[in-house]
Amino acid sequence: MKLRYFAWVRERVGRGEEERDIPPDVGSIADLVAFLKTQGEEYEAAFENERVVRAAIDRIHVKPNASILGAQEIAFFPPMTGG
Amino acid sequence: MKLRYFAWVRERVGRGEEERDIPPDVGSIADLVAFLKTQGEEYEAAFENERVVRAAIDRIHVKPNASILGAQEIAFFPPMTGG
Amino acid sequence: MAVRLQSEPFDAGAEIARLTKGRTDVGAVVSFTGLCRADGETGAISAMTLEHFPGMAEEELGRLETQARERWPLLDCLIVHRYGRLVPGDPIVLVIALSGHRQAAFEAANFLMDYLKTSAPFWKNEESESGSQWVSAKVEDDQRRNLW
Amino acid sequence: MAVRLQSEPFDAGAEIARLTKGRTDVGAVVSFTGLCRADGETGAISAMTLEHFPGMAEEELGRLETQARERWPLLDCLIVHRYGRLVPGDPIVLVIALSGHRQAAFEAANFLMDYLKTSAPFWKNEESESGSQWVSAKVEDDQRRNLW
Repeated sequence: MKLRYFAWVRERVGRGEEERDIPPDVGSIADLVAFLKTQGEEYEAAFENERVVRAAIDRIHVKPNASILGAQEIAFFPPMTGG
Repeated sequence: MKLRYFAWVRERVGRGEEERDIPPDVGSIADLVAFLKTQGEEYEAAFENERVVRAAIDRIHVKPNASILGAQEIAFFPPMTGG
Repeated sequence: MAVRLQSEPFDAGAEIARLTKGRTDVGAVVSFTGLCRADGETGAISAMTLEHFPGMAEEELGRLETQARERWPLLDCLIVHRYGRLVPGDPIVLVIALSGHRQAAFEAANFLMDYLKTSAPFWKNEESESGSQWVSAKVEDDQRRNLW
Repeated sequence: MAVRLQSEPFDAGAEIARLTKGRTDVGAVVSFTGLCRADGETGAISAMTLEHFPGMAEEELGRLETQARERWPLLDCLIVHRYGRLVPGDPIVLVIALSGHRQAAFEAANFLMDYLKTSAPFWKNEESESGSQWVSAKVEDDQRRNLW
């Protein structure tokens, strides 16, 4: 699975993207966040306040309960501040 | 008193402006309209539907009951259609 | 006061550039440009002539600008209105509002257009194949104005 | 679809002129320009860097444009958003909406800005004397978006 990170989520994780094997029991965005938080303190820091971090599956905004089945790329980022 | 007319009010009256002596008992815009309607059929035509015609005293919009005491210039025109 | 009446066309982009040049306090610029449409108020038109009340037009637009500046924290504001004969595609009116944050600029520009439509002394006479005709005021314009 | 992402500045006036050129069906053009303010969200700033999610940013802005065209009778529409490092006074974002009558253009431009603020994947990092800091999303922006 390709994972991407932006803004301060990227800074805390320490990279902009990575390829990572995801265990088969990880079914939703929330599951994926919980799994990543077991992968090192950089992920713990990035997802410290889980509810703040937004996610997109294949470049479409999704909620934490969205299924990641069939996803090519999942992105995590803070609330948007453009415009 | 200087009177000015714009748009179709001007076309019906047949002139853009005129100087006219106003009898002393003409106190309001409504009185002035009533007086002008006695001054010829061009005025009758212009003020045929009195409520449609708007007025300004010294370049400020006023209502029909506004006093014309001390006015330098009174203008009559249709509802505005600029912008 | 930044109100201009002119028969010449205006350049919306040049006005926006001039108003923002050298400033670092402006966060939002909203511009409205009104154009002459071939599908006019009285039907298909070939031209229109804007009559105005010189003196009162400037003063009334100035009063509207003052009201807008009292209601919203505007950093600057411009109203340009043309008069004379125009053809379809020609710009008629330009309103620009500058503010720190976007909502004030949007609302002030919208307010100025709604008020201008019903209180600035301009009258449109449209030309078509069947002659020329004065445009009637629209009830919706009065209604929109009364929403503010 | 008329959505552009670029690091270069844009010229609001040139875009308005290009979009209206040769047309006689456009009655109203509303443009919104968002600029970098010296008084930033995190205090006095010397510069800011806009990070974006390439690919998703274009797609998300395209989805917003589609929504706007479905809700209002727009004759044309343009969204330009910059990324990279900007200094106070620099333009950040441009939205232009064209319609027959003014209210559709005002509302569509306002809608696009409100939605863009909360759903387009851009993030501002502001630089000041004390270092650099990510801008926090504003609760008011979510509230404004939910009004539509």
